[in-house]
Amino acid sequence: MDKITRIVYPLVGIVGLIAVWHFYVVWFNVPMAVLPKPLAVWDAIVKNWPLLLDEGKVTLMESVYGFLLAFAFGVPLAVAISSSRVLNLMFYPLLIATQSLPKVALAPLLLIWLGTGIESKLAIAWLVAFFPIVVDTATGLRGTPAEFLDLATSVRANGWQTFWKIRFPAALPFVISGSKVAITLAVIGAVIGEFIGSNEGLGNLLLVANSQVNTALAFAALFGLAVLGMALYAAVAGVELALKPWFGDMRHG
Amino acid sequence: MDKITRIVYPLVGIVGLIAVWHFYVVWFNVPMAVLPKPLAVWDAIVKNWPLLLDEGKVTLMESVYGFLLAFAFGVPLAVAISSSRVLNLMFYPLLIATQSLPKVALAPLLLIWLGTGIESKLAIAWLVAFFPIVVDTATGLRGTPAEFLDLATSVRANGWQTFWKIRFPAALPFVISGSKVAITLAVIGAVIGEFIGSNEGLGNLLLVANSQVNTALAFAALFGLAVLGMALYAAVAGVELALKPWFGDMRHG
Amino acid sequence: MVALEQVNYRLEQGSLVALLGPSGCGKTTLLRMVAGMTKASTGKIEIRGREVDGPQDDFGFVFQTPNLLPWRSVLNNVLFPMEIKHRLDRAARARAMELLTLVGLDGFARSRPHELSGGMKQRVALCRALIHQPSLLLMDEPFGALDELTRMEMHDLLLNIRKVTGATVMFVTHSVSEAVYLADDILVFSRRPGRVIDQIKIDMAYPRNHEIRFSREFNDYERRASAGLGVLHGHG
Amino acid sequence: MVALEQVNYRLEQGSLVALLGPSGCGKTTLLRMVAGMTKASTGKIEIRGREVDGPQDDFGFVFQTPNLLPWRSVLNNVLFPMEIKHRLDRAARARAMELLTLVGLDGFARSRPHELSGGMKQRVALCRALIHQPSLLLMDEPFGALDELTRMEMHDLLLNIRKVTGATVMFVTHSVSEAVYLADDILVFSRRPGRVIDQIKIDMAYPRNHEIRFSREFNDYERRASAGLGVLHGHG
Amino acid sequence: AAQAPALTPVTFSLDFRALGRHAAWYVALDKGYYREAGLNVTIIAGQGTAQAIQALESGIVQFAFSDVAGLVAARANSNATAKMVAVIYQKAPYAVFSWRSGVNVTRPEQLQGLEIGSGAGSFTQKVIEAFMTERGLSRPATYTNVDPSARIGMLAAKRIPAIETFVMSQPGIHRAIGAGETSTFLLADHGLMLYSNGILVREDYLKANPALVRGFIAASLRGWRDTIANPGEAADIVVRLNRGLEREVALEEIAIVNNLVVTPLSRRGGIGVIDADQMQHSVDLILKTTGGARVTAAQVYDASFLPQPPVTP
Ligand SMILES: Nc1ncnc2c1ncn2[C@@H]1O[C@H](COP(=O)(O)OP(=O)(O)OP(=O)(O)O)[C@@H](O)[C@H]1O
Ligand SMILES: Nc1ncnc2c1ncn2[C@@H]1O[C@H](COP(=O)(O)OP(=O)(O)OP(=O)(O)O)[C@@H](O)[C@H]1O
Ligand SMILES: [Mg+2]
Ligand SMILES: [Mg+2]
Repeated sequence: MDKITRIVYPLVGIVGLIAVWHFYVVWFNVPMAVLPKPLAVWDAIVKNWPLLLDEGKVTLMESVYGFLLAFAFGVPLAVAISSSRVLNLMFYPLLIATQSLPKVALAPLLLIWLGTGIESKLAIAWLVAFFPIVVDTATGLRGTPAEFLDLATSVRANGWQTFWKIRFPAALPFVISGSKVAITLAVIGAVIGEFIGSNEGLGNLLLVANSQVNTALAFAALFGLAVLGMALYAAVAGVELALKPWFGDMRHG
Repeated sequence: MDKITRIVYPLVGIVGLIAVWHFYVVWFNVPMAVLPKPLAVWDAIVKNWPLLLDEGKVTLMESVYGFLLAFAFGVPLAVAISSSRVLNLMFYPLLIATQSLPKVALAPLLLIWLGTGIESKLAIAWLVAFFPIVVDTATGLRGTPAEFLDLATSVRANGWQTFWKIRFPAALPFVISGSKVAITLAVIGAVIGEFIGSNEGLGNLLLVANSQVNTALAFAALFGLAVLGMALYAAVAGVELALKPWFGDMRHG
Repeated sequence: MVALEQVNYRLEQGSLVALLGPSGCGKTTLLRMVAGMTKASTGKIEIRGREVDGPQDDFGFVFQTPNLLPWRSVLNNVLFPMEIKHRLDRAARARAMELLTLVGLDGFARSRPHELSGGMKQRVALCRALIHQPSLLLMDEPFGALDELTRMEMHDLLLNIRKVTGATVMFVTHSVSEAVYLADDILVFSRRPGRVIDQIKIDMAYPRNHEIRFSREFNDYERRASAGLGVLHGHG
Repeated sequence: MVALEQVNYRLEQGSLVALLGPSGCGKTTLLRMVAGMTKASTGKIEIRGREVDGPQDDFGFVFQTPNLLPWRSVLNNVLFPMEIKHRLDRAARARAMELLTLVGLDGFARSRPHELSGGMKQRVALCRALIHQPSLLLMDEPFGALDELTRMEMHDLLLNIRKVTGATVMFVTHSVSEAVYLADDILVFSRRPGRVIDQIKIDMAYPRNHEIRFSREFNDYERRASAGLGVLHGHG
Repeated sequence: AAQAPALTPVTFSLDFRALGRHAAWYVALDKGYYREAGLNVTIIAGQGTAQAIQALESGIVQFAFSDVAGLVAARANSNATAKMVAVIYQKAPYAVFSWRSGVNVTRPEQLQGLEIGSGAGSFTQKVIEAFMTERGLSRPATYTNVDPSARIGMLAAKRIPAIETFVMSQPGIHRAIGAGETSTFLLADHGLMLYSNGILVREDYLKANPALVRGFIAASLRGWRDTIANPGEAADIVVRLNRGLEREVALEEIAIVNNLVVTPLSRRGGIGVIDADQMQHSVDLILKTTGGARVTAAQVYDASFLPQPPVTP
């Protein structure tokens, strides 16, 4: 019963949106070059199914690897920042500064440094995704409940032990909550990377379709990206759900 | 003393970064078209100071208004989502889907709908910034401490009163924490808007400089954006700090 | 009249009854049902008679935690129920200040909750429960989180307030000595599903002071209540 | 020998001393200083003699809250100190199970903390403090958050454990009856800055049971401790 | 201005953001040619030729500066109804840049097997292929997608041997790697015959406002004539109206586009002239490279709105 509503209501939402879209195009006579009808997009999806799947796989890989990179760099950086006030003061403002820079503007630089291979795409996905991981992980690491630290002191745990056995596991729910944001950003990063320099992926398909004013195909690519983003988000949310019993009575979920 | 370290360390961080950049350019003989020397950027900043200031003002306005829009729409949406399970199930997946779409790809559509005036820039800034506000506000609204709700029941507060006098103020720290993320995103949104169709703003300046391979000026524009982003972030963080006594012993914030 | 399973109890106007029972036996649930805050899921609760007329509105509730709203000043926390009931007038303010004076917090009206200690917060919560002059005061382990000394001070404060306002009080606790010290009547509950297994009338004159805690009489009441709870039978 | 301001106290091997005092008088601080967890910021704390030899390592600490790590099973929580001390061997596991059996939780070794009630959690914390067979057990209001009935059960459990393990115990509380029921010796502290204002030797034989709470003797001890705390003088 | 007759507001979308190459439009605006034609023109920046057509189709602009290739694609793929009413770039601006000390592309044969930095789905790639096929060069070039913003940097950093971009980017490339170091291979100078950018109007608008369209075209062409005659003045105007532009760069760009606009044909037939044969040839070439649905040359242009007598440079 509950499972059904969990599927039915989102579908109702999507169907409603599509209906609004359809009638908007019909009633306002919107030209196809601007906004195709949902049906035209659907046709494009059906017709280009294998293409979407192939390109989607490429973008998926870039997103996942970019996210993993962001994770692999973001967590240690968060550790450094949260364990040293000096490092925090030195790098936090820089971190915030990088966040307000449009990644599209930095992407050419990365392309020139890293070439047109997968590296530059990963770098951009990484750059986009790692901020929320760093911020949330650092928040979690700094927010270790004082009682747990007291426990560590009482058993004479050294800094290393305190970190690995207390601070880090206690911060895990925060790491995951940052990852939820990071994973959708990683998709965007991968697409930006494809925009700037790539011959494959959904972002590239989007550009190609756009340059030929093939709006139906462009929307099909956008649809693919939306599905990809939701799937990856759902995956991380699933990890979170699976870990919940692990962190039973901790405040942050 | 503490105030001094709070200024000195970030400066050390920035100076360090600049030094790395300088020696990278010098030692690897990086062409100016790829990465100018810090000094060249500094010259560009000094020379184009009034221009940067003027364009910065434009981008500032777009960012702030876009943020305010995101706030004005995001908070009610969060209220709707958090107070109705049905709405939540219907729209949350769509929300996540919009998040994994590259805004750069949607921007032309918005431009066509809203024209090339400030509206389209605000719409993009809004689109980019409102997600964290919605998510955090909804989290806050759903997380009203049960004790407060008990209090509301015990004094027979109706739904409206419970919302305005309990749920909403209790969620404020979350709203602000979402706003901190949203404000830097609003800057990015404004820049994307300028990329797509504008004759002013730092984003436009960046592109103009790029297309003339005036990399020093392009970096000066990037510098302006970074400063803008940090200033806006600091402003929201300041609001957060100012409100802290208000929420003295609340867990979050 | 409160009916819970087989036991009837007549709550006298102006009396203080303590509900004493082990954790999880349903004391909170009972109190919330009296207040109309929770519907009985199993069993029935009936309230009638003039003593507790219209409980839905005419009661004040004090929770185990102070539940003060951190973004409101002490005064505004006290006035919160009046605001909800659209009765936020000059008289209400005057009464709030009177109550704060009564609990010794008139100097803290403009303070924020986080500046107060636990005991002070619970005193504010008490004022808030009394602001609309309810004829029934429902208290759910209000002093459970306080240390024993602060708790004793609060006991005397409660007895004093009750004398001044004439309120009827239902007081949930799992402390035997607290129940004996405060109450006219103690209802002792069994483990789940909470049945009233003993009803003890405490015949000690008010005002009481803490010396009586060491009196034979007090001791006998404590022993009877403890026996009812089954504390003493575990280790004969 | 623990010296706090003017008072010296000789802690006998195997004895249980209760530190009784009002909130904020420095009991926790004193306990943490004994454990070497906090450095004395004002005043000095000296520890010497064979009774409390090398307190930096040879003690177990039980906090006011259970402080169990939610991501570890009950057994792994108990074993946590051994893991830190790199002594996680078969003997340690066996001892952990022994201790869990002693507190009646052998069936919960694989459970997670959030599946336990407050009293059960505190029992796990007790096992954790005892796992490395410390000669000194430091307890900081360990049962403050429990309801009175659970608390009484824990009292008997603690006395039993102490009999079995022979541990020396320093027990911080602000409950007079708890102090009297448990201790060989009570140190009564004044309000800040905590001076020891009374030292009460409790001459009641172990094992004690809750009947004695209603004895004349118990009552007299309670009265003396309360007087020391100043509870009784407020309301002559 | 007191008692000026009411001006009709129209919006004109450029193909990219305003640069030196767009000076002529600003000259027409600044010198009041549009106003004289009864128009209050707003010039807005574009984000590529395809997007300019989208803006036109959606009606947020009435005139767009875009290319024949984009127009044919839009008609084939999205039922667009735009028509070209004046061809400004008589020669296609497609060019291949390389290091003189590197592959140094100066002859068509050198394109064979060359790695060229290009845009995703770029039409230029197809043009280069068609161009090579016409010359019997069988081995195609390879293309790597590099965003325009990164292309010059990639060449400067020698991460790619050659790039294709509009010839108007030459000043930037000269600045990045030095004029003496660069070789520019403009396909049009080696026999490529392809119409490129011009003024686009939607069919229905064309029908409804013929006089207005005529006025707009004439005013625009006057702007172009002035720009060709006096590049220095045009550079001053475009730099004044668009902040961040550098005058020297603008001046160089103007010189380059003038070379695309002024051909023997336009000297005779006037700026913007549309030659039926050349248009037919262009559309054929485009359809050959893109495939797509049947679009005829007659559908994509209408030369009847050009001023008489022609505006000759
Ligand atoms: N009469 C009842 N009707 C419905 N539910 C009950 C009843 N009695 C107890 N319960 C259930 O038993 C559980 C414990 O009840 P409650 O919280 O009222 O106990 P309590 O005596 O207040 O315990 P504590 O002293 O720990 O606060 C609740 O989940 C409640 O739903
Ligand atoms: N001897 C002391 N040396 C240093 N600081 C002390 C001392 N005694 C008390 N303090 C300070 O007084 C405050 C209260 O101390 P502490 O927490 O030990 O009190 P407590 O008796 O444990 O109170 P509670 O019963 O509320 O837990 C602390 O902030 C502590 O720093
Ligand atoms: Mg209860
Ligand atoms: Mg303490």
